[in-house]
Amino acid sequence: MPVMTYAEAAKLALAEAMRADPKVWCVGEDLGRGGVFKQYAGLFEEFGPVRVSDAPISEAAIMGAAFGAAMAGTRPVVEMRFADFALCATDELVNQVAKARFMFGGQSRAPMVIRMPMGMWRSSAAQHSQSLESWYTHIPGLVVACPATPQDNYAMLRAAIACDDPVVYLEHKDIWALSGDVDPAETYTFGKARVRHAGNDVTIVSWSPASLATEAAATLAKGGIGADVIDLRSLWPWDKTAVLDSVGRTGRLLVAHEAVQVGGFGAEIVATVAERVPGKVRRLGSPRSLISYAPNLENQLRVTAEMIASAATELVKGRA
Amino acid sequence: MPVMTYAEAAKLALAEAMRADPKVWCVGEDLGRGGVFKQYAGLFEEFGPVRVSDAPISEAAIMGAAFGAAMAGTRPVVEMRFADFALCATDELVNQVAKARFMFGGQSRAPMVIRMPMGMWRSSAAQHSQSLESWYTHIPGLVVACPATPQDNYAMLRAAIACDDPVVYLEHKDIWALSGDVDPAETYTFGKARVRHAGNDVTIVSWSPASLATEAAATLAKGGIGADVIDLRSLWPWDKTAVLDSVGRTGRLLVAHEAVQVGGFGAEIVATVAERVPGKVRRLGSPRSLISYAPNLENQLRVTAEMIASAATELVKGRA
Amino acid sequence: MTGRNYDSERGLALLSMMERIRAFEEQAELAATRDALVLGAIHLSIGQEAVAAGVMCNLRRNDLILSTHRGHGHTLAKGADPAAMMKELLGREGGCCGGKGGSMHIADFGIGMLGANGVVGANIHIGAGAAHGAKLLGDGRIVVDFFGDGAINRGPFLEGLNWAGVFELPILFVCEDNKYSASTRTEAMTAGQGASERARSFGIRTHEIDGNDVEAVADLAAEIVARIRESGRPEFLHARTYRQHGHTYFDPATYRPKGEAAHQAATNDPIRRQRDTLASAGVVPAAIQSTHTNAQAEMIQALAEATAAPWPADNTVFDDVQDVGSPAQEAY
Amino acid sequence: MTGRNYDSERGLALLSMMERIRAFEEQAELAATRDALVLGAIHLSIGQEAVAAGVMCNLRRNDLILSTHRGHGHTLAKGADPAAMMKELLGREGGCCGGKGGSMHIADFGIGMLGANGVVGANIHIGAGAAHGAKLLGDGRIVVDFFGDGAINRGPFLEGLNWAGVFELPILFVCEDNKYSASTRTEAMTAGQGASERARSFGIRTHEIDGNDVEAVADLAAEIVARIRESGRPEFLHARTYRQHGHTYFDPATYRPKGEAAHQAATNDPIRRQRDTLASAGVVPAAIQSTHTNAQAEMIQALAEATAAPWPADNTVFDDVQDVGSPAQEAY
Ligand SMILES: Cc1ncc(C[n+]2csc(CCOP(=O)(O)OP(=O)(O)O)c2C)c(N)n1
Ligand SMILES: Cc1ncc(C[n+]2csc(CCOP(=O)(O)OP(=O)(O)O)c2C)c(N)n1
Ligand SMILES: [Mg+2]
Ligand SMILES: [Mg+2]
Repeated sequence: MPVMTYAEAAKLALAEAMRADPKVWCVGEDLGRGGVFKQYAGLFEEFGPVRVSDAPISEAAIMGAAFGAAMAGTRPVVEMRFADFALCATDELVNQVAKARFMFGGQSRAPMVIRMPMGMWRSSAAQHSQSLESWYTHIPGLVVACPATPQDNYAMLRAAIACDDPVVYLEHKDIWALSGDVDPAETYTFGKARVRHAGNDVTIVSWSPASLATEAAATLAKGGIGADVIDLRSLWPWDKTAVLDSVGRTGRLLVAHEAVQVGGFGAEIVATVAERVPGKVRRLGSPRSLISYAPNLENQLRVTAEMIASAATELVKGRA
Repeated sequence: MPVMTYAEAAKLALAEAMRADPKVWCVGEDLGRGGVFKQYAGLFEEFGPVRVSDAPISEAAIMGAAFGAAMAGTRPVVEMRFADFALCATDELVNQVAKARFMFGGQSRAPMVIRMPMGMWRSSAAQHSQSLESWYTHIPGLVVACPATPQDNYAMLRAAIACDDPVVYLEHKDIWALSGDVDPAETYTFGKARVRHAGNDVTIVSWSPASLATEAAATLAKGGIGADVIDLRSLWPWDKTAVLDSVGRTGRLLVAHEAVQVGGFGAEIVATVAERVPGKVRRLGSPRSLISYAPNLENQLRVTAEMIASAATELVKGRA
Repeated sequence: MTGRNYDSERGLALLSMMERIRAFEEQAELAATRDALVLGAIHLSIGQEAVAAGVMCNLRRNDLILSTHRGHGHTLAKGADPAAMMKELLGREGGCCGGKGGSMHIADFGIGMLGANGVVGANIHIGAGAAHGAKLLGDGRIVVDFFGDGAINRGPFLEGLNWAGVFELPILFVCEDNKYSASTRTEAMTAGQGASERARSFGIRTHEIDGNDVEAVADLAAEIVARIRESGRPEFLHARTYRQHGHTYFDPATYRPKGEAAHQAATNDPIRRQRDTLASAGVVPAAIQSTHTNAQAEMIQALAEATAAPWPADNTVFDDVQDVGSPAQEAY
Repeated sequence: MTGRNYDSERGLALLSMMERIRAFEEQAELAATRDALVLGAIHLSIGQEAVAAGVMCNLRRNDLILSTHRGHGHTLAKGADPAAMMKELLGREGGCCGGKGGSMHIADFGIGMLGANGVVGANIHIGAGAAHGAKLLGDGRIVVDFFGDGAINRGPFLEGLNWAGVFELPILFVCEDNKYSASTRTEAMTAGQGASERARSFGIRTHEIDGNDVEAVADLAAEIVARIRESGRPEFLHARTYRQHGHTYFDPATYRPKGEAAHQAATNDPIRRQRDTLASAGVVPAAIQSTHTNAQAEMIQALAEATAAPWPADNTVFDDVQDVGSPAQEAY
């Protein structure tokens, strides 16, 4: 099975989709030179400037024009560069792209993939580090995807491009170089989670980067605690069945995510579970504070594998 | 005690603040003619075009310029006309206004009130009816206020204008004409809820329009069920103490809001309670769907007093 | 134009379209004020009909248009069914958006009308994108994108025009300048000379016209549309007109100089002017009059049909939100 | 300008400021590449120093400026302390933003520097607002707002210039045109003639200048700034310059035509040009050389101080987020 990075996997998925369907094209700043994270490297050479289109620094128009082109019958893949910059196109995404099909009584579709690299990497400060996935789960009309591995970035991007609904596609900036096996034959269905570690004592729900939860599960295993680690992969729709079944078994739920905890998607998961099944519930997210440039301050906002392991231990054994 | 409408109460608060402090001014489209909902009627006549400033149809600049003027030492009250149009200024609000003080290490402040009339009224369809309060609770740096009565729209707007932090101030479009007593002497502190109805069987948490929950409480009382109705008033900070104490007594929590339930602020409240105190929890919000123009479709997305009452009854007595 | 070889057939067709738009909106206004059947806001283009009629008569059925909250005229002129439109204004079954959009989101994709928009300016860059899509597909469609004078102060105006210029897209931007943005005189909130001067700064070929002279609009639009089909390049039309009614049907528009609207209606109404043009070109009064009578009859009928139509079926509420994760499967 | 009554004192001051900016950024680059002490991205203005030096020498301490991700030069020229700036680039205690912002958010409100911005174009309308605030307070401050050639394709350019024009605000917009937007030749993504032509379409008095001729920039800025203090009206300066280094310190900039950067450095470097100007004006070589030596010494010292500085105190992490609902009281 081919081994590739998270960035290469996305590139392969896009290249295959573009070969298969001439209506698929991508647009964003600097794509002709491979994109800021090289996740488009080589596509310009294969498909040329019309289908791998540079764009002016006009996020509102990148989103708005891609939407118009979608209504006209093409299937754009939109690059926002940083999830933070997508906030320059919120009206376009939320008031236009997400609502048009419905407002027009089903006369139109917006088959778009909106790629928004998200999350903290080292010292990028408050305007280049945000994780706003929960915002988009709150907007009817949008599908929300958070791939956490090369395999998923391949299969999920293929599924997103094939989808007739607009898909907010949140790649994590910290794992572009993460490498792993990619089976091009493996397909993906939105709303299906992946169990990354099996156990019966506690359910840990997470998403990109989900590796932290898996790390924590390994630590927990050493301590004799079996953790069921569920990587949701898509946040809307999300795999309620997998989560409810697991919590039904473990009676304990921990949701861990990088985003601010207040109003984060962890709240939705905990609330959904608490409404339906008995059990102990707990969230781990960022304090409601802003991300600093200085590493010692930045680190204080991170959710770490250690924190996940100790929170899970506390759920199982009670406070030490 | 003077009786006035929700709109008049806000007008009084703004007028008093402008009389007291020459640095306070307001800016938005059509303010010179009193604003779309007449919530500024008469201010132009008293304060003139410089302090009651019309604006071009430039939401990004209304927000951005007001922010610049705040950094330069003034205290702008920004009118976004509809919460939906504030999405044309999301970068300005979220990346700039909310983060500047922190990013610049405390060198600046953004003492701004950002008024965003929100919510459904009759047949305004998907682009003029949204309730996005949960989005802003997720953004560090912002204070989020949802006044539900004339009294609160007076006292809370005074407090918002006096606050040195940016306050997202969400008036509800459906209650501009709601009238009631206003005691100008009553002050307001962010994070303090108001108990609108007392009871020991079930806790109902809500916010603007909170009247639905109060109505439901009356119905419940007839059926012998005592409901503690808590109007949060501000969503960040929010009155955890009041809610946790009440649920500690009742053992049952129902959160009702107009916004889409998935990713709504009800999730945050239910999750916070479920993490801390035992009890039955339940949310009532809009289905994750879009708002129609046709009234029979629009109505299907509304949370009604009847729905609140029956959900509360179910929490107390179990399914009928 | 009213000379020997005057094309009275086109002249009558243009008048007829303006009469139909006028009659449609008069009926819509009655439905709102007399019958209280229009539940949301409607924005009337009474006095501005010449722009819609004059431009659209040069388009093909598969050409695309985009419009604003004031889009009834553009939609009708592109060929939409007035009964379906009226049903939409009343939020009824059979409305062109199934009752989900109302006046502000009126659309008819079957005739290339890609929708009115409730967000001022939002259709400008979206329209550029529609032209981008047409160019990518190489199917020969062109786009006409209508917006108001107030919209030129929103960012999408810059980003949309720049986009169309950079990618050389087959689109005609039409600024329908009726002097007002809601209750504000647009002039007072606009720096510089406005729409045309700004458009020129993007290197886009730009034209200005008396937007109440339907023949002049039609002639100029014919020339522009032909050139765009040929060159595939964007052009810009700044049409000066006047909004005779309030911003919405319930706006008394007291902010306007006294008598301004009455004077405009008396001296600069595009329908009156076209009637005079036809008369002085020797077209028989009966022919002129019948465009009015027919339009009235047609739109009275449209309103009657709409009034008789039922609400949309309750079970359509969750249709067309999305396929994946649809509320029909999981609403919470 | 290099004639009989040449002001060699100003000429040396301008050179000295450019040398300081260059030396600061060379040290910053060393800190990044040699020492790996700069943790985030930094964007160098090497080759563009004349714009910062030439404009800022005409401002008062309480005048306001706003800048972009490429803001070191503007900040230094406005009067910031290089050690505090270098500490900020290294994320250390004593940095002008307490280590919270880094290079992209460098700011010094004490000298009227209202911040660099990580969002391209965002400072344009914010700057107009700063001028709006100054006008409301009537305190005589003016604003100078710097942005790049790529920023003119974002909506805030239109909304900010229109705003300044409509409200007649005391602001000078400076487009520092270095020909590139990241790895893209801006020209290729810009319709029309660009910055100045667009600015004129807002009725704003607009000027174009060779941005690598520091004396010319200083002379023109002096005239403009004086007029703005007088009239309170906005003006626009389009300064043509060249980015000699990559977009970020780690960008090899292979997308540029071979030899372009080397040629620019050899023939059009603003510091070399000013050295020649001074020499041909008869200024003694020692005086010219000392501006270089002093700048080097000052910035080496600044980097040394920064390198020696500790991280910000851990307990500052929740400071200055907000007063009401601060994370220091409730983080969850
Ligand atoms: C972004 C945005 N801001 C404000 C509004 C409210 N609004 C609706 S129509 C209108 C006036 C628009 O003026 P213009 O563009 O000239 O179009 P006209 O109404 O004259 O046809 C305004 C301000 C809106 N719908 N969208
Ligand atoms: C809204 C937004 N889009 C994209 C970016 C990424 N970005 C940072 S700098 C830059 C190039 C800006 O070019 P220009 O305005 O000419 O300034 P220069 O870098 O040349 O000084 C880009 C695209 C950003 N920071 N913000
Ligand atoms: Mg208008
Ligand atoms: Mg540049």
